[in-house]
Amino acid sequence: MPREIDPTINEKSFILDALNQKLRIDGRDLDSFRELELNFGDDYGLADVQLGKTRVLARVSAEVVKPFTDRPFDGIFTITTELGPMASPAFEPGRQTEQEVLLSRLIEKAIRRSNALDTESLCIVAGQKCWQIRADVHFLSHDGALVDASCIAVVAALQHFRRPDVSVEGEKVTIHTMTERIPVPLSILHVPICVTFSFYLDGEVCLVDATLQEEQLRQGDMTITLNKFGELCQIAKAGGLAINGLNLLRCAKIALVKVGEIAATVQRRLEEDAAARVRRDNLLESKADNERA
Amino acid sequence: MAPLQTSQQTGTPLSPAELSYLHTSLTLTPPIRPDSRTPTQFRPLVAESDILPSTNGSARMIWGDGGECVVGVKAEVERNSATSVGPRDWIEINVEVSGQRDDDAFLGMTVAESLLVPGSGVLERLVLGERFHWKVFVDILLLAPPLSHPATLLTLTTYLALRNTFLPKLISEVVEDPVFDDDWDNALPLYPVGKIPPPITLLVVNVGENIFFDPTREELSAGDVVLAVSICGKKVVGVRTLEGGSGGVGRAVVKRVIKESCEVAEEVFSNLNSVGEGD
Amino acid sequence: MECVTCGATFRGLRLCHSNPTHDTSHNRPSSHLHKPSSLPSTSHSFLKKLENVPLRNPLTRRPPHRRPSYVEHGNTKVICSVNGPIEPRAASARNSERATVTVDVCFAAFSGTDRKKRGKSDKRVLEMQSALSRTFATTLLTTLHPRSEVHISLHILSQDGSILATCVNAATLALVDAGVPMSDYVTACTVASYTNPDESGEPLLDMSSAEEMDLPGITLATVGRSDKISLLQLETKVRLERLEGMLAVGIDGCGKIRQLLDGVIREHGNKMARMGAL
Amino acid sequence: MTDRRRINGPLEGTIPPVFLTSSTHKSIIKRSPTTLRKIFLKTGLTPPATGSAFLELPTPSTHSTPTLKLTSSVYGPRPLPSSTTFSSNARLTAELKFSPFSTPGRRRGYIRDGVERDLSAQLSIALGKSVAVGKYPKSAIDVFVSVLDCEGGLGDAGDEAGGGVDVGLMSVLATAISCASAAIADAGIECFDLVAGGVAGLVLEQGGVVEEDRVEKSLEVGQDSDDARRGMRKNGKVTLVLDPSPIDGYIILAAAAVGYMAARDELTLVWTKGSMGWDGDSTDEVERIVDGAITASTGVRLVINEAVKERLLLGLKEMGLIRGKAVSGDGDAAMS
Amino acid sequence: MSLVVQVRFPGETLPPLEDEKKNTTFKVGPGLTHISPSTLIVSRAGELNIDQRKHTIWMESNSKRYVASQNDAIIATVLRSTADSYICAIPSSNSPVPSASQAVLPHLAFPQATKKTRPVLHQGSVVYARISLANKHIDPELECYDADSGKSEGFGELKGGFVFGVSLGMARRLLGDAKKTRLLRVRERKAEAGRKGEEYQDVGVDMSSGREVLEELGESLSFELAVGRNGRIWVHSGDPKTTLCVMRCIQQSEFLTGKEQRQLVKEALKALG
Repeated sequence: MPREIDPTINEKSFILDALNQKLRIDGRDLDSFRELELNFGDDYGLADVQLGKTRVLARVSAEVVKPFTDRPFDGIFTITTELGPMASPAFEPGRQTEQEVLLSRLIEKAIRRSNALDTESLCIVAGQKCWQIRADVHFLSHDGALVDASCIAVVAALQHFRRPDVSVEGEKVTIHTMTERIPVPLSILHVPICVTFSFYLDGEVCLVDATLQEEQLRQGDMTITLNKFGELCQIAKAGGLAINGLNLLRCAKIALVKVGEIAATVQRRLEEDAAARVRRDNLLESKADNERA
Repeated sequence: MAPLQTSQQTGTPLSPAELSYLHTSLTLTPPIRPDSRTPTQFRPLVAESDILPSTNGSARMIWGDGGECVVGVKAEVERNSATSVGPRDWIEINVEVSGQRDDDAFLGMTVAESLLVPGSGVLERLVLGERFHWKVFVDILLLAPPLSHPATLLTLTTYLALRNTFLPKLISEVVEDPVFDDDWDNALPLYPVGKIPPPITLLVVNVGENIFFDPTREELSAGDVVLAVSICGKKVVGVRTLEGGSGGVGRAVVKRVIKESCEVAEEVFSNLNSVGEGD
Repeated sequence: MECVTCGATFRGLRLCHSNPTHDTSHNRPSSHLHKPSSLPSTSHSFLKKLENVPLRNPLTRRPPHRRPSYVEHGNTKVICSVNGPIEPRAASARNSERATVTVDVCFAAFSGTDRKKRGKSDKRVLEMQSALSRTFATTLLTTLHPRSEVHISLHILSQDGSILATCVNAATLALVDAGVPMSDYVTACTVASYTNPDESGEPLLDMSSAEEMDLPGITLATVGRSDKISLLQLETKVRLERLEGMLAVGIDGCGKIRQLLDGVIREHGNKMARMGAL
Repeated sequence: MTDRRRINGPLEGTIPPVFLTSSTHKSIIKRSPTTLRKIFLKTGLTPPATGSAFLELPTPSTHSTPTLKLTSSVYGPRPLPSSTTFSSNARLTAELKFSPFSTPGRRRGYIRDGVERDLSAQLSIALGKSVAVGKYPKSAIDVFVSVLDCEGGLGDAGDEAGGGVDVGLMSVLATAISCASAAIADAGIECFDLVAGGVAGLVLEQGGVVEEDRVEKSLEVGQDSDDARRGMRKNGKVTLVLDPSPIDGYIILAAAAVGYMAARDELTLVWTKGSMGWDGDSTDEVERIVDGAITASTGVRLVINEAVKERLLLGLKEMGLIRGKAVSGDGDAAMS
Repeated sequence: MSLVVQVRFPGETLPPLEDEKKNTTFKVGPGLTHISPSTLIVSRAGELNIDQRKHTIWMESNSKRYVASQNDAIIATVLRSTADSYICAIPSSNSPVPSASQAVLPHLAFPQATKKTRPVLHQGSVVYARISLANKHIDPELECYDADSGKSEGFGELKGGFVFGVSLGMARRLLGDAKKTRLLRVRERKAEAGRKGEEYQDVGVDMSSGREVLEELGESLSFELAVGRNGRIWVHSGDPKTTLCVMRCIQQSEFLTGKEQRQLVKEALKALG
């Protein structure tokens, strides 16, 4: 069975020594993220997030289903995650580990329970038909900060996604194909972003966006989810090192800054992608014209 | 097997010398039990009822040896369905032993069999008009499995919980959808006084010529046969053989066990019924 | 058992070591928040009558291990028993440097308004278990018992909000009683952020389930006198500015609970000492 | 959680044809209350097992007769796995399983449910007390019983809604005990005595003989059967029926299954259902019904003896220890 | 001038070897399968190397997974101690989560070790060791002394410092293995140039040893360094900043030519101040 090897004594003491001098192995500042690379697929709703060596892919898809009987006016939104051996040899396929459960719970709380997606807008015919939006998160490479990366991937994919347009006439529901009518974006109420803090040296040092090696050595961690309006969506500090209340508040303030930066990057990439799409469509059109001529 | 685990997982088995000593002292006339009880004496226990506000009836019992059992009874309104296999499904019993994956089938079956014995009249009280009925869930939680077999503890707690189970009074007509009286003071008991009470199960072990009630784990392993006798009012409603003991038993002994059980049960019933009338 | 902090109050709180013997008092001042009236229990007249009737011989002493603790926060009732340090039951729980803390949380099927069986693999239960075990793993002096396991078993008999907080308090009580070495008490409470129509919000201590449904709130646990926060959970949307106020009230509340726990433990300890059990 | 190692059939879509047989037209075997059904028992049918047996009840007369069919195989004594602690006695485990096709209508899954676990536990109790476990230290004896057909229903699902106690499970357990006993004897494991299972029930009697027609009539009335029965309880007397079968159509007030060691006159298992005390004292009635079950098991014991003996003689003959045709027929035993 | 690198893929059959003399026997190295009488099939993708003088032929490729082979010096991590030996992990790849194979390091496999004087290693200690036994049926065995002299010769526990991973090819280059292939390649180029009647010119790549980074770093910084063939490198210096600088330079230099490597180091040193 492949197992994660614990860091060696040398690595442990070196990393902690370096942290004591405010140095990180990869040369970053204590409170800076690795370079965020965000790419979109050709199809709508595919976001590929790279945070250093961590790589997460999120795919959003939609289908028409019957709503839950207890919530006839709401659409359905699900997020699925699976930590497979693709991300790290330490993960086994099929078995749900505690890490995976916590991860999926966190993403669920950060995005779904904070109502980032307006589920009421997904309703087509009350109690009869609604959209089910499904976000599948695939972990391609694991080098720490899985929660942060997957949260970015999901919110980016949700914003990128376009669902087919629907028209309702009485009882008759028509779903228009993508070519027939311009597909419509989802109604996103706010964009939650997760920032995970790792605590070292009895709370003296707190890191943002820890790598896997740093995660293995941390004494405690806390994930704060915020949107750029300064609304807390979720805080999860499940045990670990006890932290002074003031330090916690400081972390929250750092998180707010980071969330602003990340949200801006996501927004910029979305705009760039949209512009590229327009260019491509124009190109295709002109080609088609040529052929006709 | 499941019942074996609950009774024997704690502690190591007795050595042959201990076993032989125990067997000898238990076969004496009069017998000597390791804790100097008389053959029909129970170990001390603390009981309380109606401890949980969100249940229709509940009880908690604590044995001297650390065993603790909580029973909660909840009733829900259910529509009579064609596919349902009949009123036997109207009472569902679940035994959950703390720290064990599966629920205990053997204990559950013992309770279910004696509870659903034909002619007890409980099922008739669950009918709500023509289309609905109560579905009663009896959830038995063994918080800390006692050092001995939990059957006695479990059924005594269940008895107490069921005796204190109340169902809201139906105020609608037979053909209508059920509507209930909001006042809990008007709620009807599931087991009214004067009707056949819920059953209890007594664990009896036989060693040679002697019969012991409420045996400890040690006594169980020294005995010949362990019987669980379920008694409802004055009637025997079920006998089962349990794991433990080392050999067969003559039919005369079975008869004696049952006879004495009936006598002891009467005393237990009166003691249990005094719970709740104390203050 | 009442403590007032910025107008925030605990519900009737009952902590005991083994057998509940006295009645619960509801000291909550009448507030604008109502308890759910749909609960059939609220009008149950004999709701709080508790009887201890020894059947035959009342003189009983439990074996020193496995003495459960019982904690009530209003209608939330939790029983906790601690087993350990013991030989690890699973090979994965064996660590050559420290004891591992394992937690089992079990929601009784009858604990909620509707009967519901929660499986062992329920994500919420797993999350609670992991949060509790990580909270206590750092507070217990686990290095004193290498290659062993401390098993905490929690049973939720009745749910009415603040479940995780009640579990933390029950586990602390049971751990102290079991004699597992720990650096300090871990105590927990919940705080809700309430906004008046005139925008003057004030945090409310100790949420019931109806309040949990409608108000954003945090669960937090602090470690002893240091007032450092070891567990913090927020699951509903709230303005960042409100966090500070909630934390302040919560830390204060945890301190109050610590005093209450301390009182119960001291009383129990004195009783034990009088009985000659120490 | 489904068993992923097996290739299960489609969840829905294939419904086995349900023929109108026992459920609507109960073929009632007219036999007197004290007559046992014919038993077919043959040992040594599973070559890889140390001992095995097959039991069929009753011996089928026509093609569609609902029967109770069981196979049992015994493995051991074999060494305990190294992970287990020392045991001075052999550890006997018994496992009873219903085949997916054993019950009519819906197919059973492979998941062990409460009924199977309960019956398995009782089976191991009944057998454990007869085997000389002290002779085989550090070893394990595993008994597997699989039920191939159970007389068109277990009867535990309450198909007699207002009726009495169901005996389906009891007769499954009793026959499983007998069958496993024969397999243990076939395996050559040392025993104190062979356990035979027997079932007896108390039914309402009218005029000395149990009239099948009347019982059927009350069943047809359906809803009123409960009242009818209660009414009858006042006038009718209760009679003891040996070896009742769920398809016989009795309304059984109480029933008992026993595991009985005939040579030692000792019981290894007592299981009763239904409340006793219709006819006077509760204790007397328990005794009466248990005695009835013992009588039934004594009859079964004869069959076990015969089956084991024939197999034994066959073996001896093969080894050349005895000559001539000591074995008659094809080596199976039947009893009437 | 074109760089002709002979890249071959698994399954390809090699053309018959051009041989100067008849009847010479070639030694077949890793990555090739020999089917008698004289067919060679590639079993690992990579660059084909033929040494006509030593009569050897092998495939050169870079990978992340280390397979133990005798006499390799490696850096291993102690997992636990048993009655007479330490169980070690030989980590190999430089992916975020290193995979590892297990090896046995006997307690007495240290210079002048007796039962009483053996060094005590704890879980997570790092050792520089030589593989004394590599066999596909059992776990490899390690030794912490030189086979010839019996002295430590640098083997033993590595205290302090930092351990990081590089690719196996990089580790081999740092250990100077590249020299062999480099010489081969230069010889080939010269021969080819001679055939075409041109003058041979070094384009800078051929003569790169692949370890200029170390040479350059060693000139201005003082640090200790151990390279394991399993792709782990241990660096130690008095100052974490220096250690980190060395680490980053090595990690970044993998795909750089000699000149670029020197440039990289110079810039890093400037940043370090």
